Amino acid sequence: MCAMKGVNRRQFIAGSTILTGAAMLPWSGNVAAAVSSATDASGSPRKGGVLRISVDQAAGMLNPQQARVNPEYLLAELLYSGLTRLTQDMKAEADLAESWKASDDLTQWTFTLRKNLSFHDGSACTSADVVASLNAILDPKNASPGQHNIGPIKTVTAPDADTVVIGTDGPYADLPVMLAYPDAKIIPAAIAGGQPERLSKEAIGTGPFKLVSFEPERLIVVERNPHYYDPSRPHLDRVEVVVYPDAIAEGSALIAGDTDLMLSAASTEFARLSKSSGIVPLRVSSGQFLNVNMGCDTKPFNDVRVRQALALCVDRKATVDFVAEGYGTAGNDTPLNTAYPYYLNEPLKEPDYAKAKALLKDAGYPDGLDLTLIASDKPSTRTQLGIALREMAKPGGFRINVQTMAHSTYLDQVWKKGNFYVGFYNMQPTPDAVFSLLYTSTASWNETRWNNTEFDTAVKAARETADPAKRTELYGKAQKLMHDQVPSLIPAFFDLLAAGRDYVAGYQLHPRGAVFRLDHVWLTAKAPTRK
Amino acid sequence: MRDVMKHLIRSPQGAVGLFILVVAALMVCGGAHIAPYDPESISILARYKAPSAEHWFGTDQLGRDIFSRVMVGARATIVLSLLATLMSMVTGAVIGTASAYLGGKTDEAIMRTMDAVMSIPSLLFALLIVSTLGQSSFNAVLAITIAFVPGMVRIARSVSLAARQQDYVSAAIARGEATHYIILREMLPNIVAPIIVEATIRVAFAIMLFATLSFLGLGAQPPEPEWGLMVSEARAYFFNAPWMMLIPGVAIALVAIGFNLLGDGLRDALNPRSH
Amino acid sequence: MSDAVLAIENYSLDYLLPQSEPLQVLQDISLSVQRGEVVGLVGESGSGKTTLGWSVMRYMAANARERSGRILLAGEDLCQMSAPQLENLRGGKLGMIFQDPGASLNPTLTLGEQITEVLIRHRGLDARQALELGIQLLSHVELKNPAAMMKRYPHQVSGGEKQRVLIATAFACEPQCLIFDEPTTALDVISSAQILALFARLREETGVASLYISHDLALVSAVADRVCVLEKGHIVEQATARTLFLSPQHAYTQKLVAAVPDPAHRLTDATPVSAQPLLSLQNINIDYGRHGLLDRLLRRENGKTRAASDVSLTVHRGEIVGVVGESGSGKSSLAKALTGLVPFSGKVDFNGYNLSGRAEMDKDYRRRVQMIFQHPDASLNPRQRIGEIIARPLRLYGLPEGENEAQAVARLLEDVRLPASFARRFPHELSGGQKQRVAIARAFAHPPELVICDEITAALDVSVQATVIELLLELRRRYGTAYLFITHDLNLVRQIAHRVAVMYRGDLLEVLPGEAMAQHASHDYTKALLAAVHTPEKAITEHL
Amino acid sequence: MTASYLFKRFMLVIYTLLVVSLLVFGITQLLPADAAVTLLGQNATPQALAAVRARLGLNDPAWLQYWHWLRGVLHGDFGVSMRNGLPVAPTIMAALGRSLLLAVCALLLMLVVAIPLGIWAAVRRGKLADMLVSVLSYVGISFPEFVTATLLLLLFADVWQILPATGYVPLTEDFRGGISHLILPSVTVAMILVAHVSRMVRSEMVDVLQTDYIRAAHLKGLSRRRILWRHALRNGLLPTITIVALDVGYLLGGIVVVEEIFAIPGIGRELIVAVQARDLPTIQAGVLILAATYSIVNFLADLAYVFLDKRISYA
Repeated sequence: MCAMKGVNRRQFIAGSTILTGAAMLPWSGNVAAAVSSATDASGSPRKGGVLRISVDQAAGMLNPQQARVNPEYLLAELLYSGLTRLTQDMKAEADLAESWKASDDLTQWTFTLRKNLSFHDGSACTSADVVASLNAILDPKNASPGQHNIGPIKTVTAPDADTVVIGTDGPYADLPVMLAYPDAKIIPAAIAGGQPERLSKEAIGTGPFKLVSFEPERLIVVERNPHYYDPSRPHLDRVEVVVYPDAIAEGSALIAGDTDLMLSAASTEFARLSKSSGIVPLRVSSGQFLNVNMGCDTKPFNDVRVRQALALCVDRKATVDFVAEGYGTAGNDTPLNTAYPYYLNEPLKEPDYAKAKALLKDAGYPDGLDLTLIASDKPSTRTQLGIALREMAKPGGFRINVQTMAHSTYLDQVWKKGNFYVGFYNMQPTPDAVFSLLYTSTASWNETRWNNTEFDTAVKAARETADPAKRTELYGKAQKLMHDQVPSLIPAFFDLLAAGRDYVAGYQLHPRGAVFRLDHVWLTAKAPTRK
Repeated sequence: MRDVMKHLIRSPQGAVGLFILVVAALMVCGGAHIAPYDPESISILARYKAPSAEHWFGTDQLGRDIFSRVMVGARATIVLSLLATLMSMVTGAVIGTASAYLGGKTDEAIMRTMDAVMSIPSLLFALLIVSTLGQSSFNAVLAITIAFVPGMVRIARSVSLAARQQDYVSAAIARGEATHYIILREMLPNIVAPIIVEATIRVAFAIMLFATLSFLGLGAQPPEPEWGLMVSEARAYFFNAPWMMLIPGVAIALVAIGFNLLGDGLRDALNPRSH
Repeated sequence: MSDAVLAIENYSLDYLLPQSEPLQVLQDISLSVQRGEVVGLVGESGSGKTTLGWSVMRYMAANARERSGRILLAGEDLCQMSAPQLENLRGGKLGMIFQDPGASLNPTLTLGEQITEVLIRHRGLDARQALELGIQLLSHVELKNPAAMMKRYPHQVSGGEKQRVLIATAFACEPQCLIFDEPTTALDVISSAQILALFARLREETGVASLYISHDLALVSAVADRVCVLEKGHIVEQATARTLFLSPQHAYTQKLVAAVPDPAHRLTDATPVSAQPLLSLQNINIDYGRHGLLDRLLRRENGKTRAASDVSLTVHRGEIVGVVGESGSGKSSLAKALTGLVPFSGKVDFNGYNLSGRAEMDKDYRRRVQMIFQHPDASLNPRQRIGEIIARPLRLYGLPEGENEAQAVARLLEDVRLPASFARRFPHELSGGQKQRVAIARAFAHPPELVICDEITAALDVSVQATVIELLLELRRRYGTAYLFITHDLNLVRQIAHRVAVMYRGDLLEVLPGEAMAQHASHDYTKALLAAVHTPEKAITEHL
Repeated sequence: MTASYLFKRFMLVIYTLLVVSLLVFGITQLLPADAAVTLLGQNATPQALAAVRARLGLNDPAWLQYWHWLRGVLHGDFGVSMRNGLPVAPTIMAALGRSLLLAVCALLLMLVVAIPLGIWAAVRRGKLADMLVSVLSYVGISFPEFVTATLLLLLFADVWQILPATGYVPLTEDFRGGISHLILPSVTVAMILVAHVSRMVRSEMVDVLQTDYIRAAHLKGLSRRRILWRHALRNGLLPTITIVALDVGYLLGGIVVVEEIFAIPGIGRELIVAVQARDLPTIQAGVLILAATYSIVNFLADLAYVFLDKRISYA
């Protein structure tokens, strides 16, 4: 039902509320991406009940347009709605927008809103609110994380109460998908224009749930919004979001039945959770990856041979074991893997120390190379990768000193500035999103400063076409370039892991990592009653 | 000195403490030679091995030999804690003795400020300092030093005050001795013994505080085989490979016990009453 | 002996020591106390006299082992009694009173509770009856306002009052036998005389048999009917007080009797004639405490306490001037002021120096004015060797001509009659008397003109005290040194001082000639003081 | 004890808080990176940083920031969190409440265990019981909280599954649940304190049992029980008040780790998160409130000491 298949530019692109794609996802073992193994879960959804879901860090930002981390994305999704949202297979589906269409040149998009939308405070939600909300995200003063992530939007207008017209800077086929960005939530125009700080204490959205209480470090409670635009959802009466900053604690709480569902599980906890009775482990292949960024404009990384030599030192399968306990896929130094469309399946790079040494010698380092690799302490897998790389690169002639630092210090002093550091990125909704976020010369986070014109051209061309064949070719070229030139070492992708009790039904683990859809979740009769 | 040793060995605490610390000292000096494996070399095939003849203390998540890491890590853990205690002891003794000697309003001001600083829990204080300086072993040492100084000042001051009120100091003053002679030759030798006892016990706390800072990610940094850091890293794998955490954890506790015992033993041995 | 209340027969006791031979503390002790009798037990420190007291009470150290003998209370052997039987006796029929009344009372309980608990325990009274009886008992020991006293805590009453409470407690259950362990040593002279008078009266009234332990032969002689002299665990002589003083039989007793300071037996020659005073003090005031900022803010009264007010005194060359007074009279403060240890105001004229503050005391003054402290334990640095301690003033003031440092140290040690080998020892390896000799050697390293002696014999046994005094007098003869001799021991000061200054609560009451103090005393306090002191003469002539 | 002593002691508390606030402010000024950086994370652009810094008042000179802060505090306003825009005071007070609950539980546990152990060891000095308590206290004092906590978690929550692993349940919501969630963290925090305090109680009691007045009590024929409970205990336990009050400082520090491990949203966690996020108002308020707690506890301990020990009177 997804409109982007078999596409022509003029085609009307419509969203769908039907869930699709779960079956198309890559599976691993007998672990499910969705909680559905329980026998009575196959029945029709039951109404009511309280779901207690645990998250691994505080949801400090209640303002959806300021959300930065998964628990905050979860809150934003529970309490607010966007124009579109992301399906399990990374397509756009309707949220507040009922339907949308693009102009022929893909530069102007018209979104039609559902009728009779209302905010939690009872006031109507109209196109004016949408315009104000999108402008608020784009306003640099507000410093919303969504500012550079919702597509190249130039203008937002509201010809009438139900219609929003968005003009982009150049043709942009992925706009509906980009508008599903978790921060792109609609808030009342009055608040967006004047007093956004109000939203750090209260929530006035159009989402499936309403805020009951908010203690960011401990517990956030939401209850069903009876005026949600889809009268059949949500199924749950209430959701309690409990914060567990310690992975072991979070796992133990689920095992003990204190919680019903984990938003995410640490790879180190996954085996234990899988063994526990009454718990369904959840796993989905994702494009989330760890990399080592190299400053391609400075010595020694301005020499492609150095980068290639380093890439030849890495045992990628072993790296997946080291950093992800095996719950992941090996990377070929491109940011795409099987979880993305247009993935170019090249044979996996194997370590070759002789060749690595030779390359280093050619590059002018016959005695090897001393490097300092910086790894932030969050998440701890960054350091694991650093240590693994340090040891793996030793035989290749690299003497790497791993330096860890506080995440905030890293953000302040190293990120986007350093020449050799470990990065960590969530899956993006489209190949274009990840390429133009990280690797094109105009990328907003152009960390590697690789600035390859051939690559830029291919990505830009793919963005401006909706033809899959053409896209496959262009994205393949882009991946091949990264594969060969190694602007950044991408050795491993993570599977997303989670777990839930067997009485939780209707939950699907989303590969993007920022989509949760608790409005589809329901509890079977086996579920304990919570007050 | 020989006298003190004799007394020390005769008391059960002193003997056991000394024994533990001699073993620890051997590890500090020769740990790298004892270690059968490279403490940092990783192995994809030897991950999560339980203790066995091949790997006495098992291996960790990267397949590193834990026995080798514990041996080599003794140096980082113990020497740095000793260093922190030593620095705080010297600083504290200088400030405390000076405060006691100067007396009056200066003493009052110094001591009330030290009291104020002591009202910040030392772990929290150390945490703030390391956050400021950046996380590394050396900065953790510095932070522990700073956090320990007020306590040392307090102790040094109280023993100096006690020493100052002794008649032999009065005798020296009445004799017309110079100030530096009184402080260095009359007071200091008598202040040193109780301060050393206190410092020995503090080393145990320094080891634990250092380990705790490492545990919170603020002390030693991977891949260093520092014990606290090893515990911290191993915590995530606790249910699958409990030895990873238990072994360095017990090592920390044992050395801390050693210093506690030695401190108590020294207290008895250095007490003139027990002679 | 059958009518003896307390009889000790052939009693021997050892202390077991780790890794060495048992220490024989008491050997073959035999003595008995009749009803109404007071038996004195005299000995120097380490003689075992207190141990014997504890043995009678059956309260012994864990490492004590009895080798032989019996202790009979009214014919029953205490050594064979079970713990509950003993508990019934203790505090009832058998009681003990200690040296320091401050330490023997629990600081956190009221005096009343500490009396009544004994009445409840041994006389089976209920709380109300015990309270009534307690009040009665307190009034019986001549305490004013006994009902109020019952509600007070120990720190709220004086030392003499505390000892009265303890005596009342000991007498509360009509005891057969009481053991007094130096009950007046911690008290000043006048209150100790009052306590002794009270004790004499109660003994008369109750007919209790008493064992009175003390180091003070003159005092024991005044109190006791019979005196036992204890030396190193042996009783060397038993006799009446009078016999003991007039014709001591045993050599040790003779030595002891000779050592007791007797004002009638002067040790110094007549007053040295020197018109020019060596030291003269004019209107010296000494204040402690300070006037803090907060006090000023709150406009409070000056927080200072005055330790000495308007003291004027002269010391002539070669003269011994005694300063007497009870603790807190300001006599030690005076010593500290003269050595620059505490600030003072007023004028000090020392041999041409005019000093009006301690900052003006230069090295030369300090060389010429030396001080010896009460506790040699405290005044010798425990971490320095004797040689170093004595050499220090030599380095400071310069070596005598023709001697190197080691020679000078050896000579000084010899001067104080210590072997030269002591130079290599640490203070804790020496006995109390030896340590005080080292302190004297230090003071005389560069012969001073004035030595201030602050209670230098108070911590020493009587025989040791005598030799130390002898040493001081000899040094004076040799160097013509003047002494400012501060002490609470009136007998001693009357033996050696040319003149005696009497201080009371910071005031200098009067200065009297040492030889005929009693005749010239004009102040009431001085008279009371003189009357309260026990002298050997009194021990012979009168009996309490 | 006079009003002036009280006043002086109170002024000391004020001075302490002033020094602490200056010290913490000074340290926070030196922290690398600021709230704007952590707030924006990877979305930081120079414009965005400038905008956020202006909004948070981070562009003012340090002394002005301190003055604004101090003026606010004097008016009872602790400012607004830089992390989430919520007022600091209610958040901190709520967190403090949870921490204090834990602290009080640990303290009670400690008193209930440590004091009898210490007395027992002192009474049976040199015997087996004494040795046992001594060994226990050496072990207890030498295990860092994070090791103890994980061991307890493994045994009680995982192997035996008799206690909830972690988390916090308000007593008002579910009393039994709340208590059961408090057991493991309290035991962890109390462990070191028990070891320390039982040693102190033992040595104080040993000293007291050797005093003249205890000897005198024995020689008055009083029963052992009366001597122990009526005569020895009060004097032996008095110094414990001061020790426990000083240990509160350690307790508050230990709570930081324990809250981190047991996922208790107390003030320790709040502070760790605040430090990581460079949330200056929260750091300031949190540290200040801990210092105040410590100072006030010690103040009260002094008062209690004066009240219980009849010997001391402050003129």
